[in-house]
Amino acid sequence: MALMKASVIVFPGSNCDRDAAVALEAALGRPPAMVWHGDAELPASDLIVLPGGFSYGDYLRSGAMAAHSPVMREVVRRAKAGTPVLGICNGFQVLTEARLLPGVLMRNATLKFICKDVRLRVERTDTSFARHYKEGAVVRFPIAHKDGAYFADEETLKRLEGEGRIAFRYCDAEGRPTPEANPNGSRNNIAGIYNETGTVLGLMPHPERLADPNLSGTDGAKMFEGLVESLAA
Amino acid sequence: MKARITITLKPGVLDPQGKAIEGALHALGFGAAGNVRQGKYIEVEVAESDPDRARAEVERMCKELLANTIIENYAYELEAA
Amino acid sequence: MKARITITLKPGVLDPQGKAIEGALHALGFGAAGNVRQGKYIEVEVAESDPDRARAEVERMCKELLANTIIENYAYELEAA
Amino acid sequence: MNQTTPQITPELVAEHGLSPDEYRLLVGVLGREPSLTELGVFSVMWSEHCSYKSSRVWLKTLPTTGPQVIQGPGENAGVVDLGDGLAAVFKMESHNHPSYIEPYQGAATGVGGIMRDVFTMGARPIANMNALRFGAPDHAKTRHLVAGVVSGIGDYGNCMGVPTIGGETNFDARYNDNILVNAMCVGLIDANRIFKSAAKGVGLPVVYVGSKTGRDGIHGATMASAEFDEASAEKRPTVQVGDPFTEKLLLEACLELMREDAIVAIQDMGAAGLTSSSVEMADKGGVGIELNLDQVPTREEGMTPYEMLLSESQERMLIVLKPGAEEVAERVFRKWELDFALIGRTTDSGRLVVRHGGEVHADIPLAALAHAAPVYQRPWTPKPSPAPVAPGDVPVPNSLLGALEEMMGSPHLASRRWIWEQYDHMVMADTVQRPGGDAGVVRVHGTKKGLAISCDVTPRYCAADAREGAKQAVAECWRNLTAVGADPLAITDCLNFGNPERPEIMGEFVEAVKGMAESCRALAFPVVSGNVSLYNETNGVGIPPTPAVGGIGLIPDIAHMATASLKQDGHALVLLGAEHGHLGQSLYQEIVAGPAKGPPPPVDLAAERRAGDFVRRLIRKGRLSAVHDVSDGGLLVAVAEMALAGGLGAELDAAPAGLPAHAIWFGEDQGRYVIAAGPGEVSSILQEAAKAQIPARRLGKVTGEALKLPGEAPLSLAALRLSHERWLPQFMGER
Ligand SMILES: Nc1ncnc2c1ncn2[C@@H]1O[C@H](COP(=O)(O)OP(=O)(O)O)[C@@H](O)[C@H]1O
Ligand SMILES: [Mg+2]
Repeated sequence: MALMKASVIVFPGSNCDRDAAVALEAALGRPPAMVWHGDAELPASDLIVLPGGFSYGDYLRSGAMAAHSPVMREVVRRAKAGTPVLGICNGFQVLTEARLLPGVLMRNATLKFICKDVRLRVERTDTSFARHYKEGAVVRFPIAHKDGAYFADEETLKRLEGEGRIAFRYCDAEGRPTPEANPNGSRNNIAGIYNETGTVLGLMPHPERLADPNLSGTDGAKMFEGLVESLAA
Repeated sequence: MKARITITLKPGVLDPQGKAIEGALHALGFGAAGNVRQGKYIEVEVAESDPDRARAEVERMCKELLANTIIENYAYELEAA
Repeated sequence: MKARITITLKPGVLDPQGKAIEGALHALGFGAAGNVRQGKYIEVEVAESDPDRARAEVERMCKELLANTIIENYAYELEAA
Repeated sequence: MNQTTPQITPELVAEHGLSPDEYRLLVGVLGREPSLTELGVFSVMWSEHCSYKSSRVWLKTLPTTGPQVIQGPGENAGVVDLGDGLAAVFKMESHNHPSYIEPYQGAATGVGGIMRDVFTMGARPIANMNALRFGAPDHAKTRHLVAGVVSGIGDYGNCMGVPTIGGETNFDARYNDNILVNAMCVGLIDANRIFKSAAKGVGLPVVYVGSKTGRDGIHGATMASAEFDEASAEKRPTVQVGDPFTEKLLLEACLELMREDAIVAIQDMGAAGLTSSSVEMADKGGVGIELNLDQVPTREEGMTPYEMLLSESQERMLIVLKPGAEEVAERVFRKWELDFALIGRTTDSGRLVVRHGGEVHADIPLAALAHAAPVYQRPWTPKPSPAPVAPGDVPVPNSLLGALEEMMGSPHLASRRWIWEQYDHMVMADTVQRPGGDAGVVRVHGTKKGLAISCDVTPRYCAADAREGAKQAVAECWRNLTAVGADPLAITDCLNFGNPERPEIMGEFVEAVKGMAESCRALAFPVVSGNVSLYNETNGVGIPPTPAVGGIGLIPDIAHMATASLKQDGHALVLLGAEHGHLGQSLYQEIVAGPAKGPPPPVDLAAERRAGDFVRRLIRKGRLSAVHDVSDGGLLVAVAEMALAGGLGAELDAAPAGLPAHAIWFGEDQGRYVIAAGPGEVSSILQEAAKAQIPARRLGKVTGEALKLPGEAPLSLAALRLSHERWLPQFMGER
């Protein structure tokens, strides 16, 4: 049984690329390939990770310029061919700007950058990303963003809800998606969503930042362990 | 030629920045201020003297990068640089 | 009346956003694009039908809040709302 | 010499911040009248900011050595050994005037500048801190300044991907027109790969990398040394704009090139930009330097040599390369889409020669710029310490817990969460102690070691007695590092004062340096880097002396790190350290029985060290469930902070007889810690403390969800938390 091959795409201004690599290595036992956005080609990968950070400074719109970088054409091609893609924070913003995921991430309702732990309700567990979580479980991930308010028009939201494509929702201790538990003004308390096939996940919270017992939490590790298990070819 | 591009949020899209500015204006005593909306303004020079070709070029820039047409509209004026 | 306000960086003030946008436009094949500058666009309605008084009002809004006159210039147009 | 130079008039000289005597000195060392460009070069090199002409004689008296010190003051930042071939690089710097004029950009570029100082040496920045002093909350400008400064610091550090893990914030009317923004950065480096700024070797290529040069901040360096007045508004166009995205690229590009064998010397272009970087590198290397400004990448048309030399455009570096390394260097910087230009060479002339448009615009002996700079023995007058206040002279509160709630909700002690939640304090996934505790702690990546960092000074104390106040600042920093279980290693400082040409202000400076030196010696806690910011004064009104101290300490194994939060119901609370009930300059006085009067609490450095070493031993043995030092607000505030952090209450015993209760609970006696330990541990800890000559007593026990004092209605944590968390968000206009 061959171990999964993971690639982390590094854009100018990415800054959680190392954090993602560390979390992947902890689960995988070997480091992922770090792929510079300008590199000629993307290695064969069972998983592609778009890390957090401030690609191109988040200038113009968060993720907009990275979404148009050459490597993204290949990422889009692979994603459409079924390769799992995980976009964390800025990676989520890139995925929406690249139209791999619907909607956009707008300025937080508070207008401020916000860095803190939040509670998330796991909405779905039948994907490579979430298989190690219990459905409806409440987990703790950190958020750290200024543009994390998920927005999509009514019918898109209806479709996402109808097709069960919400991955995580901001919630309170009892798992209720209350307004108070919504840190950034996201529609329907949405923290993360899947594409139609459940193979592309974008989320604002940072699983890689709570994937180590020394960092006051390990809820994030389950995502990487689940991926490693399901993507071992 | 030089393009002056304004990018605005589509009607109905929430604009927290605009709301905040409106609140601040009221706090400063500008009670009369209302319906504040914030957008972007971008100036670009295109090495293209023919208005039609310049327009086509700017149109594509807006569609492909400058505006996110899911939530934003764009408009522009052209003038000789 | 309705004011369409554009706020731009003073000439000579570094514009990191404009610089990055220009780079991205070139990468997208818009080699002809140059001197990109990004600013803000703000729409405000003032409950004031007299153009002069409206202008005075908007002028003060720009000075006191909307523009950071240390590094930014502002300009506006007025129209009947 | 080019002929376009205008006549150098006394007015022009004065505009450049040079006194007539200094100008005479200049003409003497140059042997002729300077060109305008040369006048500009001298004005920035001889400014207070670059030459330390008022402070140098006193800075020399600070202890700067120790077995742990790899690099003391004199380089871009200090370096201390962390063992296993690793070292920490750190420094603190002020960006006060720029932050007052344009808070967002001023604070942002301050953060950018201090990070460049650290990665210039080859270190990857791993943590930032910031020490902020704002005016009174009710002052018209304060809210605007807080909002701008905090978002400026956040946006820059967050974009760089470096966690901001702590700092300190004061509000005081004496900063109304002169806020202080002091930024600290700590980096991690391979102890054998430290890059310095001495350009040793003749004929070496000098390259310019990073952003293009614009007219930003011209005269920023001289401005940073000029007393404020209403006319400062005119200086506004000199404010620089930061580009954290470009700085992130510059960081990665520099670290990538540093892995090659290409660099002789490297130096960031900070204040006085190209001038000071080229002069310092050449002077330290004992060589001359020739610059061809035609090659400098510029952002604007028609820039003059004067402007190019004095520009303070951000995100730029000057590098002296090994012969033939141009190609590899250019490849790296092009990959990161940064400007790269060969702009000169080192020479054997010992002179700075600047060419532009085929003409020589400056030709100056480097020694004159670097060493002939004036040094002043400014007259100073000591200030008598205020008369003591007896505990009995300070009014008692109606209720102790009522006073506590009032204090915890005041601007002085209210939670700073609104600030640090705007800073990414977790990026790099090594933050093992987040803001809110005594010190921020980041893991040394890939090891089990922790690096603890704390920023401290209590301006209230320094205003009353600069010497004791400065002594206390160093001691509190040492205490905060100790409280998390770290061995304090060394400090950096940011000495913020008023106009040194006034003997009473110079007196504050001198006393503060003496106080710091005394603490640093007694605690083996040397100064390895720092920064002086003078002329923090508007229309003759100066700030309180503010010697900000930034210290770092090493935790050998983060498995033995202490935190302030109460964790275990039933554990006992113990106070370590002597109680004198000192209420002079206490927050109790300031907030409840105001205004603050009398002298600050004295620091007994021998006792400080005994108590600290004792606490550290207990932490290392894993015998404590919580540790917090006693500082602002005194004992009851310390217990309250521990309770809020852990969400567990406490039942406190009655204060011992002998001193008034409010002096016991709110006195700010130094050198004290509150610790929590299992009930079984208490008696042995008390015995060991007695053996070590450390006063200690049982305070009470951890339990429930309220704070309880005999004879008083309990104060629920919920209510206390509300008052503690409410003020700052409300002040900033949120509900
Ligand atoms: N400007 C700031 N940025 C980040 N954190 C801050 C800032 N000001 C205060 N804090 C945090 O708030 C907490 C309380 O600060 P302070 O009372 O100065 O701590 P101490 O008394 O232990 O020195 C600390 O954890 C500190 O790091
Ligand atoms: Mg403390």
